[in-house]
Amino acid sequence: MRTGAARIVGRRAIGRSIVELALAVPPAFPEPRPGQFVHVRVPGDALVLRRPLSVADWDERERVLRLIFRVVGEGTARLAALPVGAAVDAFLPPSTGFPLSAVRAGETALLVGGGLGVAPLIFLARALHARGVRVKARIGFACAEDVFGLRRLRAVADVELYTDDGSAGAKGRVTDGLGPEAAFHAAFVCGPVPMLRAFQRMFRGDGRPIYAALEARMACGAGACRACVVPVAEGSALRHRRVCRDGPVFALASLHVAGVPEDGSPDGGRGWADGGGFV
Amino acid sequence: MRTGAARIVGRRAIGRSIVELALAVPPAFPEPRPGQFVHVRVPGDALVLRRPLSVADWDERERVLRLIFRVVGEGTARLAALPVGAAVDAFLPPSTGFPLSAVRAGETALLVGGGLGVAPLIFLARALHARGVRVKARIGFACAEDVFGLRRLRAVADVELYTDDGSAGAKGRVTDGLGPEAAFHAAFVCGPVPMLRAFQRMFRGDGRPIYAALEARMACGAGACRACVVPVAEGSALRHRRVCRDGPVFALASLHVAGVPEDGSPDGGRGWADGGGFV
Amino acid sequence: MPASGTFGYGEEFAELYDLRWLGALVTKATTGGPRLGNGTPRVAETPSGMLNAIGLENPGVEAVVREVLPAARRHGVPIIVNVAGSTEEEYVAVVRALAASPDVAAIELNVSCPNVKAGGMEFGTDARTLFRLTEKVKAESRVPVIVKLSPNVTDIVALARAAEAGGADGLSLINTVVGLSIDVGRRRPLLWNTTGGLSGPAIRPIALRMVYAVYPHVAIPIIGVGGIETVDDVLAFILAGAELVQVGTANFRDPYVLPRLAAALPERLRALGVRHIHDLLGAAHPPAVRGEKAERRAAR
Amino acid sequence: MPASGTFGYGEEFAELYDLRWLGALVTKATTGGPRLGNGTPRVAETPSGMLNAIGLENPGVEAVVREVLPAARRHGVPIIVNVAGSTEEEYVAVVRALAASPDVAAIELNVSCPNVKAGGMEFGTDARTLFRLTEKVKAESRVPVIVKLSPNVTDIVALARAAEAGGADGLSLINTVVGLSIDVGRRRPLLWNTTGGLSGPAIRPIALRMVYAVYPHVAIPIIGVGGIETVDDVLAFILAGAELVQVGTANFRDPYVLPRLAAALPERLRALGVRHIHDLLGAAHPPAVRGEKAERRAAR
Ligand SMILES: Cc1cc2nc3c(=O)[nH]c(=O)nc-3n(C[C@H](O)[C@H](O)[C@H](O)COP(=O)(O)OP(=O)(O)OC[C@H]3O[C@@H](n4cnc5c(N)ncnc54)[C@H](O)[C@@H]3O)c2cc1C
Ligand SMILES: Cc1cc2nc3c(=O)[nH]c(=O)nc-3n(C[C@H](O)[C@H](O)[C@H](O)COP(=O)(O)OP(=O)(O)OC[C@H]3O[C@@H](n4cnc5c(N)ncnc54)[C@H](O)[C@@H]3O)c2cc1C
Ligand SMILES: Cc1cc2nc3c(=O)[nH]c(=O)nc-3n(C[C@H](O)[C@H](O)[C@H](O)COP(=O)(O)O)c2cc1C
Ligand SMILES: Cc1cc2nc3c(=O)[nH]c(=O)nc-3n(C[C@H](O)[C@H](O)[C@H](O)COP(=O)(O)O)c2cc1C
Ligand code: FES
Ligand code: FES
Repeated sequence: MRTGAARIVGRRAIGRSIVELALAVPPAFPEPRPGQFVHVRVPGDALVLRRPLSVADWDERERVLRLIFRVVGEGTARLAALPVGAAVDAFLPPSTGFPLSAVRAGETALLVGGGLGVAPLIFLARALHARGVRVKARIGFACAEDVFGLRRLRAVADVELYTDDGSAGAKGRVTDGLGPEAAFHAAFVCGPVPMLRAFQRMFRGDGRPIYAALEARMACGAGACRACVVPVAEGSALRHRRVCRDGPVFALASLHVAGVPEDGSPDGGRGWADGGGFV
Repeated sequence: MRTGAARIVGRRAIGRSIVELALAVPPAFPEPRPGQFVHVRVPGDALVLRRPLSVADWDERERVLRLIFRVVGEGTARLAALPVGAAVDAFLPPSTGFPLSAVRAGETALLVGGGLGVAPLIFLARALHARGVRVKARIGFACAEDVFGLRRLRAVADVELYTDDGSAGAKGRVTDGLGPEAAFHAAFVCGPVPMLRAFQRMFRGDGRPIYAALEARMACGAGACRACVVPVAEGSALRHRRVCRDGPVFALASLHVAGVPEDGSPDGGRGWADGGGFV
Repeated sequence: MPASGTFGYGEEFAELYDLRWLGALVTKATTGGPRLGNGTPRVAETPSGMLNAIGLENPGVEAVVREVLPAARRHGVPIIVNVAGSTEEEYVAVVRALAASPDVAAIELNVSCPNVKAGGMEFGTDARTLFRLTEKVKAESRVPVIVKLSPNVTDIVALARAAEAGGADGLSLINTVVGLSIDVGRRRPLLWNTTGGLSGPAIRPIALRMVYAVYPHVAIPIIGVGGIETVDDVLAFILAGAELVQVGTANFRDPYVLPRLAAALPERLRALGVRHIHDLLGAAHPPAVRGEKAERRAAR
Repeated sequence: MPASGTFGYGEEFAELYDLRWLGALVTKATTGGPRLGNGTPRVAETPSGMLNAIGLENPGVEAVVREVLPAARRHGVPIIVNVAGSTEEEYVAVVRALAASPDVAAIELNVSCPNVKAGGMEFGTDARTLFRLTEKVKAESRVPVIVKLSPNVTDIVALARAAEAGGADGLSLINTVVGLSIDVGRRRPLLWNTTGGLSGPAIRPIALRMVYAVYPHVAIPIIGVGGIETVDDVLAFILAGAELVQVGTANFRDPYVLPRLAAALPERLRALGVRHIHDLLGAAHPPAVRGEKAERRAAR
């Protein structure tokens, strides 16, 4: 069973409307990998779709999975309102996640995340660190209040913190001062569209493996309905790939960004595919 | 404000899937009268209609209103699942209720209720008793497990208890042995269709005031939509009267029952108007 | 403003709040003679919606003009009378009778009530019939005539155009969608009338689509109706091209929904950085469509 | 069985449970050439429902026959291929290509997809066009042809009859209802394609009504689809006259819904005192209608 009644064993409010939930999963629940997401059924009988949320951390001994999310609408509001002890139906689609093998022990991985995009990087950083990879993380938030994951990341990575208003860490963006000369063997990026686009421009032609985790509006979350596609270059052909199953992580260079408006995503956390104008 | 956030201050399970809720109502909430109902908003965003529930009792000092209801579907199930402390939006339409003036101090009132129809009779019995009326109550249930209100009724009335299977009180129906010779000045009846019909047959031509509380599927509960009508004889004319506003209590003799199938209401607690086939 | 049939003649809601909050009061349908309507049950709940089959119960136009409207006038809000009928003659007769009343601000022609056997629905599904009916009614009416269209059609634009060509001063979009609910235990349709009209949030996407589809093709104002519950629902209809909106089923879940919406609107507009709600009218359409629409309105 | 487009080619759900539970597997729409479909977002949530505008993304019939169907066959369940096209020629070509495949148990003709600009929808809204299309397709097909009708029409019975007259072996009722969702913050339609198809519990009363309306007028079996989530929903469709049902959107909320329904059905029938589910077929119709229906079926 890839889905089952997980139980909320922890609940914590972070800053302005960001919530962290710790879910104890049932025995049959498969082990998540960094970059994967759970497709969560939300309470509310009028809500027919699940909500995709990245696995922000995973404790294999306790079998506890952490989600960190912002309350943006009805579904996240209802999830955030659940008390400790409540059951949550979480489904773990067999998505690809971050390819850990892109970087070897002793090599350096650069992790770059903005806003809620930092969530999956926590799990990733711990997994890479456990494999002996040196982890450098650049994380950015709107302001000090929104910062999360700092302690957990610092335990396994060399962290640079940015905020838009300078209220914590350096004032600026995670891409500031970054360029092809940055030292890393592989990079993993997760954040809003403008950040991904900046990254793609910056490292165009750079041969090193760079991976980006995307968001997309989903229905099945399982690969069957093709709601969540992004155009991906395969050789000279452009193919639609499913974020839920072929992703959510893709090679940054393969992503087709032509159609995405330069003004990016006005509503913050929104992902690539939500930019509209593809195809 | 005829509606407001009442708060659950008590919650008790009675027998098989019957629940009693005590609701503390806000100061602006009007005082309910016996026979009136509250139109309750139920949690559940896909449920667009309120649920009508009789006021089973009213404590004017504490401003606490009691509801006793059976869990029959989604709405009552959700109401029954609410914890003490939860807010409930209850609306008190200006319905007519039981005409207390139909019987005077020293006179005898006969109250006859079956199943959940007993609920409003508790409030009625207390109100009549307080006015010096002698109250006789005949109440019937399916079995001992379903019995409720007995103690509260006995405090103010002379009670005869019946159950279908004889597991409490006498085996039989509340109408057993009842006839035109029964001694009362006014009668108040609440129960399923077959019971009301039996009553109407039994007292056809009897000059004494007999009132019946009806159920009907409602939308607005306020008199505006005409979802809840029953055909009522007014002189020689047949008019549609709104259960929510012109009722829920009607003179039994005025109710037009021609169209109601003799086999009655297969699903128990259902009321008059639900019998179908009117007009 | 409230949607027809969900608000009676205002009487009951006037006990709850001051109706002068409202843009207008839309009455339930008025027919020629008095009607008892359908048997019960007349309503059924469905997921995020409900079915109703009231069956046009009303005291008939004579009583409405003589008693109901004079009483409703004291709420101090313009009254739009919803008109229905089984035949063209009945519609015309009702409108003629209403022309005699000083209490009618406008007429809403209900050509879409799915709950009457003869006629009713048919007027709203055939463009030619609708054109003729609108023309006849216009000729009798002293006040603006709004045509309320049925969503149960293949081509809503054709019907909207027919109503406009017939002289309609506005369009209400939409009436209920025909639906059915089955009582599984009793093995029969739940409603006495078998089918009923689906309303509530469930049909909001359908209503929005129809407003959006009609907007580019007519010059007359559109009144959006169908599943509105929140301020953002109101704004969605305005963005799709509705100048006004009606709220029906939501009055049942929350009898105070109309004043609540009115109170919440200004703040929501501020939060969105909108100076005037008119800036949002039809703004979800591509610029080319908005340009054409402006021309169409100017030409009128 | 699953509804077309919500279950891919079964691949993904076969990882979750044994598909032999299912009555059949209905594929997503197959067209002549490969299609990339629409831009994103392709789905939006609505009250008790959702909109989708996938846009018939599929690898084209050639790849389907060569690669997809042989792979899908190993799930051990009959495969019904949903077929779509922009022109009559495309439909016919797809069906002809499928006739060459040993893996096709039946064809479901999707004449109702509202998300493609050219054609698609039109085939499902005009009775004459549908009759012709069905006839042509039947002539090419080696397997039964089920016609899946669009609910976006004034008269569903006329279209059902046209399909039957054209030789259809069954009818699927219904496809999605055209709807629109507006992104209020961005002041534009939420879906890339502007409109999308409404599915889920919100449309269940509409689907039930159409099954109920068509049942008396055709002899061929009806497959009910639209908003089914629970065993009682299944029974409601059977009572309305559907011999089989499909489940679409509910697979998204609960990927295990199909085996769960199959498992829960016998117990529910017992609780209702029903010996065989066939006893419920069309049982919500009046006896006279059921009698006529029996004659109609016998005459076929
Ligand atoms: C692979 C993946 C991982 C994600 N991980 C996280 C995370 O770790 N933390 C976090 O805060 N958010 C994350 N998101 C975004 C999160 O899914 C949305 O914020 C959430 O679905 C919004 O639901 P809602 O009901 O509150 O909002 P509403 O706007 O009411 O939702 C309406 C519908 O739109 C969909 N939707 C709205 N915004 C998004 C979005 N940005 N991406 C996808 N679907 C959306 C919802 O799922 C729902 O179907 C992730 C998205 C994806 C695709
Ligand atoms: C004036 C009045 C007073 C009532 N008092 C009581 C009471 O004190 N205790 C009690 O147990 N029940 C009472 N009922 C019945 C109670 O309203 C229904 O049992 C309840 O609405 C069922 O809701 P549901 O969501 O659980 O059932 P569902 O069947 O899921 O409800 C679906 C819809 O049908 C309506 N409905 C279903 N059954 C009835 C019914 N019998 N009468 C009216 N509407 C119905 C619901 O309100 C809802 O709109 C009363 C009904 C009326 C009209
Ligand atoms: C109980 C009820 C009665 C209605 N009666 C009428 C009517 O008499 N005339 C009319 O034009 N529309 C009538 N309608 C339709 C509504 O005016 C409105 O068009 C429809 O319900 C959609 O809006 P909503 O989703 O906000 O309810 C009625 C709707 C309901 C729910
Ligand atoms: C994401 C999605 C894709 C669909 N694709 C198709 C399709 O390719 N062909 C088709 O005939 N119907 C398609 N449909 C319609 C469904 O098969 C079904 O008719 C409709 O969704 C109503 O059923 P439901 O409410 O159970 O989902 C699709 C529906 C959804 C939600
Ligand atoms: S969400 Fe269905 S394929 Fe990705
Ligand atoms: S429920 Fe609306 S008039 Fe009674």
